[in-house]
Amino acid sequence: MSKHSRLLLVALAIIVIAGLIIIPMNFNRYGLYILSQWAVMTIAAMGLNLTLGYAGQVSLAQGAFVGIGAYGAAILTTHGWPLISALGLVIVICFIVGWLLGYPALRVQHHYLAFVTLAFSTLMFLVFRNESWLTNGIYGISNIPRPEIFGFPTRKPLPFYYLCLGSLGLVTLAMWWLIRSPWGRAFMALRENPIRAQSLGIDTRRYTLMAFAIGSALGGIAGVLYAPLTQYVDPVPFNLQLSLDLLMMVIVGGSGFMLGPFLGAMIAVLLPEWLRFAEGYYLMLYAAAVIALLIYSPSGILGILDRYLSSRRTQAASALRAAAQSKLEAAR
Amino acid sequence: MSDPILDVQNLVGGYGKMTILNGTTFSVPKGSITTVIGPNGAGKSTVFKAIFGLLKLREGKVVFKGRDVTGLSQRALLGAGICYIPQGRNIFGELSVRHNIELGGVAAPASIDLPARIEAALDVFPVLRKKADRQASTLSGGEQKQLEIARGLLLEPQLVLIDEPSIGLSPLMVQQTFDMLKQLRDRGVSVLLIEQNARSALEISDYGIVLELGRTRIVDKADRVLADPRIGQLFLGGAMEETAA
Amino acid sequence: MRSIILAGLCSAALLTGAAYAQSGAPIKIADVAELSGGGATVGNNWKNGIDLAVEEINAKGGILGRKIEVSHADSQSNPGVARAQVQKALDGEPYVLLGPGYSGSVKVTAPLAAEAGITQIMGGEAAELTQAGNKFLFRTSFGQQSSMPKVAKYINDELKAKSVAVVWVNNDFGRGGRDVITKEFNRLGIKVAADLSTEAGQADFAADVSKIKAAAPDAVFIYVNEEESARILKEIKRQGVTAPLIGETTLVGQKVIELAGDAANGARGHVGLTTDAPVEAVKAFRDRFVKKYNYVPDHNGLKGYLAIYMVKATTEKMGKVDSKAFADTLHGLTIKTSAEPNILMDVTFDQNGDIDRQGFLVEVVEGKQVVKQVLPKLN
Amino acid sequence: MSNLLDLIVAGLATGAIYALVAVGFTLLWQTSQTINFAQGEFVMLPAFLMLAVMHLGAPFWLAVLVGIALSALLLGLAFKMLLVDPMLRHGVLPLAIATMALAIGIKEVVKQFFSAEASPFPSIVPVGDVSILGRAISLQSLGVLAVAILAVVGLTTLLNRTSLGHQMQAAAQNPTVARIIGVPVERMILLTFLINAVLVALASVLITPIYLAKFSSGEVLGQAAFIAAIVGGFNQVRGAIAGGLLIGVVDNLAAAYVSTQYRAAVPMLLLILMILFRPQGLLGRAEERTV
Repeated sequence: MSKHSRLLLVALAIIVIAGLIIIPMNFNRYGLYILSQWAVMTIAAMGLNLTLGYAGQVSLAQGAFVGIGAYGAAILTTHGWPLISALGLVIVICFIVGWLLGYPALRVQHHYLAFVTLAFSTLMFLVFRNESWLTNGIYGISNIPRPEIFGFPTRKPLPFYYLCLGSLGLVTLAMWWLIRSPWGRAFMALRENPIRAQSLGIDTRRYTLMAFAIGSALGGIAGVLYAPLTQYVDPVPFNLQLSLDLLMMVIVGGSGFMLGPFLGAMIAVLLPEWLRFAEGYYLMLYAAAVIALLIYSPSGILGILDRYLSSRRTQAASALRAAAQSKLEAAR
Repeated sequence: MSDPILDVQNLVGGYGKMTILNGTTFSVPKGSITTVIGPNGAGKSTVFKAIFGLLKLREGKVVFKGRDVTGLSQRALLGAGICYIPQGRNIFGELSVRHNIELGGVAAPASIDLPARIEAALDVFPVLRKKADRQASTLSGGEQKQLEIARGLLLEPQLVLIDEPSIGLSPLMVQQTFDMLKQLRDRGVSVLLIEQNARSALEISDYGIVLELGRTRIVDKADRVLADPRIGQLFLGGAMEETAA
Repeated sequence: MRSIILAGLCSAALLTGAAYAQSGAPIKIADVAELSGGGATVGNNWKNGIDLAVEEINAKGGILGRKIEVSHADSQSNPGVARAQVQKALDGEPYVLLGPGYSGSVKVTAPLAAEAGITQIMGGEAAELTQAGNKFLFRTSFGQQSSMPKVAKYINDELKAKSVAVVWVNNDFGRGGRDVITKEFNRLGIKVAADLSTEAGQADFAADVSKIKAAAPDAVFIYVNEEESARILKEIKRQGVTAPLIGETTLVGQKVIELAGDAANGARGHVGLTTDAPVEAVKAFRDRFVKKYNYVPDHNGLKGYLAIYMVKATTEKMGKVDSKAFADTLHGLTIKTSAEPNILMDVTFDQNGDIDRQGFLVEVVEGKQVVKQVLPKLN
Repeated sequence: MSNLLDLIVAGLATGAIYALVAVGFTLLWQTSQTINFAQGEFVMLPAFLMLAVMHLGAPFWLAVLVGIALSALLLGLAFKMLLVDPMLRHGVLPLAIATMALAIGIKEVVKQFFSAEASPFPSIVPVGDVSILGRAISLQSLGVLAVAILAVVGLTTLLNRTSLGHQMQAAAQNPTVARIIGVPVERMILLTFLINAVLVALASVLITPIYLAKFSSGEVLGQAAFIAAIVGGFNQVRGAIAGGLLIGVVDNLAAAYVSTQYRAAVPMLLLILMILFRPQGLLGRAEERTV
């Protein structure tokens, strides 16, 4: 990428971030709530993007991890724990469970792994629903407090939105660092060609488990934010459908692209809201839009961009080649 | 080289943006065994795919018996008298041996007496007859290759494209396979062969074609190709001198 | 379609600063319901009931001379989405908020409406909803805390059952009913012989019924949705369980009879709100509904219909459109059919927002709902 | 003991429904690596098409025939040409996601243009029970079981005994080689889509009298069939049948002897064990890894 276009990209990023901070200031509560939801779902989708997009493992359990996070936060904060310690515990739990769930991934691959995680999702839903002593069962847990961050209460929608946005920012930075680290390169090698990765001396077992565990922990973080966002947690939102929705976000955004989850979550969370003008038909339009997008670009939204950029690059390259050729001929 | 059965003219094509064939041109004389050799990535298998309509060509023409067959469907090519036996194992493991052979007759015109031909094929390959009702996946590697050949010959093609038949076979099996190719030639069938084991292939061949980077470098009598000092160089991975072309 | 455009125009007018309280402008009511997802049948009945009532009222000139306009939003049967939609609705400052129907979604949205000071008329039946001291929340039907004791009393007094098998659907509706009635059984000294949770959408009840059979109870209490009611009734008949079957609206409704056929005969239940009620006004409502939508509504259709007439009666009682005074006026209000025929049955609202209305004990006899006993309104 | 027998018989009847839906599922997977998350909706839709035709005044038998034809057209031909073909080359996942969106779309269309209410559906099998070994068994269940068995026998005969079936298998096992020997692979794939469409329509006719015509009735069914297909072996028609029957029976036994609250967990545990210890499924064969 040329220096010029990199500068352009940084400028664009700054504009978008500033926009996300400033514009919502005069949003109503609904707008802030939806944007907060977007931020939370983006974090969860980023976790899945790591497991799927970078390490190449299909997981249908991400929704269950969001559930574990949400229940962890709900149970602990209603018992007086601060949200931050709940977050710590949830990350540890999700990391460990994700690691363990990754073990079948070592034994079986491809779609079979998706099936194992699908079963896990269903089992977690049943636990959330049936273990009333812990989760209050189908009634759910209400009156979940919103936290105070450095003495600032986030009870009101705007501060809470900033909490979600800030968390998203931190997670994004961490992910950016991770992907550029040797770990990230190992993950990618794993996706491209596991056998080759192994022959290059990458411990595929450890990295597969690691990708799973980190991805799951991110799902947990999203859940920890989800609980105080809705201030009510019940089992239904964490059924298999959420895992499927998150998978859709990653694919629709463009799996394996750093920014894919941002756009995917936008499609899944914001697009239905934008389509509400169509009243009874809005979900129909939504389904049609997703199908049309995937037919047009099976590699997701960023796939379109990628295609465009690479065709620009080849055009530029062939222009260069042509120029060089004519120079060469002129020299003769 | 008069009376070619197949003419390949200036083929250009590849996968995606990658170009493999860069103007490949050669012809195959009727009733001969012609072996294509060349280093890895020279485009040998790709040429076969191009001839058999499995590769979208950007330029060039494939002429079979004087008729332009470029880009025809596989069914049409089979009907015209070409058969293609690709590299590796290409049987349907979950079907029985007999059913695998039968599938070779899918493209047959109604006038052909298929059951008789299948019986004839089983006569040629006694191993296959013995195991006709077993699942094809239970055959040994050599038997699977025989099955493929039997299946390919069911329509009595005039030109057989066969890609690396000796891979993974015991020396004895390789010898049997080559003998069979010779028998085919003796019956007037033309054979276009790709072989990694260039020396033994050229020994049974009438003609040799050397490909490099998707271009035809040498087309000559097999014994002369075999004697060409540049060949050894080629297989060591070195490029031929520009003047060689 | 026209109402969408009108709603759009109306909100556009709002944005440009036109005063909405201006008399003659339409009264804006917001509805958030389960229009898709697991509760779509509930939500769509509720919505159709509302639309029918609004059409009737507007045809007669509206409330206090002002037309009503209802906007419907879909909660996707998900509490998180319900919260967003209620937030959106409240940001638009509606006169009254209607819905949702799922108790979980009510629980997560009720604090928002209360904070905004907007009255919420909802369809949830969980006992606890009206017991949290929320001054803005109203029911449209009996809460489980008032219907279940009646069922328990009937089982105890009339059937003299000493042991009961309880079958319930494992969602907030079924679980809520099961918890309240189990408590009642304990109080009355009735043993719960089998406690069977079932799944929404369950097709095969063989295992559940065989457990009932093994427990040999004096009576079976069934609290699942209509379609599953029909399936379990068939299985009960097939396995030859002869104990009396008792339930609620969802066991003895016309839909269940239609689906279960013979197997529904003998089922009894307490019915608070049903289109099969032996009340002329209800039958007339049912006919109007069928004419407009081409199907027979369940009790959720009635709830939505009544919600609008609650708004009408309360507003007319106040004599003005005043969202701040609305909840206060509705508390303790009795709406009589003599004053508002389309309230269908006399009804009184208490200080918690719970309702008091006539109820029925019915039995299915030869494919027809027969009222065995009328449970009078308390006050 | 008689109780156990009852449970097994009832489980088989429900399992036959799952099996019927799972068969088409595995067919699509085999020939075109399509994981159809809308399979449950595919079963739900034909019933509504038939109801719509009956609304126009057609007799039931005609409605069924028209419904099957429409199903072949919409869920077979159009599904393949408009959705599967453009996406097939891009791997399993985007297509699977697209079928998820399709499932939402179908449900919404039915809800919006028909009704959110459950409607009864006429039964082609007489309603009632017969007594077998002293147990009353519903004729509908028997009908489903019979048709499921017939469908499987028919399909296996087609696949294993006819040249057309061999060609279909060839196209599924190795499309490139099949093409090379002259099998019209595209036509074979289309044929499996049509067979799936007819199977789901058939399932719809049989199941809807029991499940009722309702926009959401495909959800439970689709998931159960999906699990059945995996347990039975994703690449075997016979496996799908065995998996369906097994899930039906296990579900009932779990509810009776484990816990009604956790009944849904038992098939899942079965699934996990199966994948860990026999990943090719009950009757499946290990797929050759291509690395």
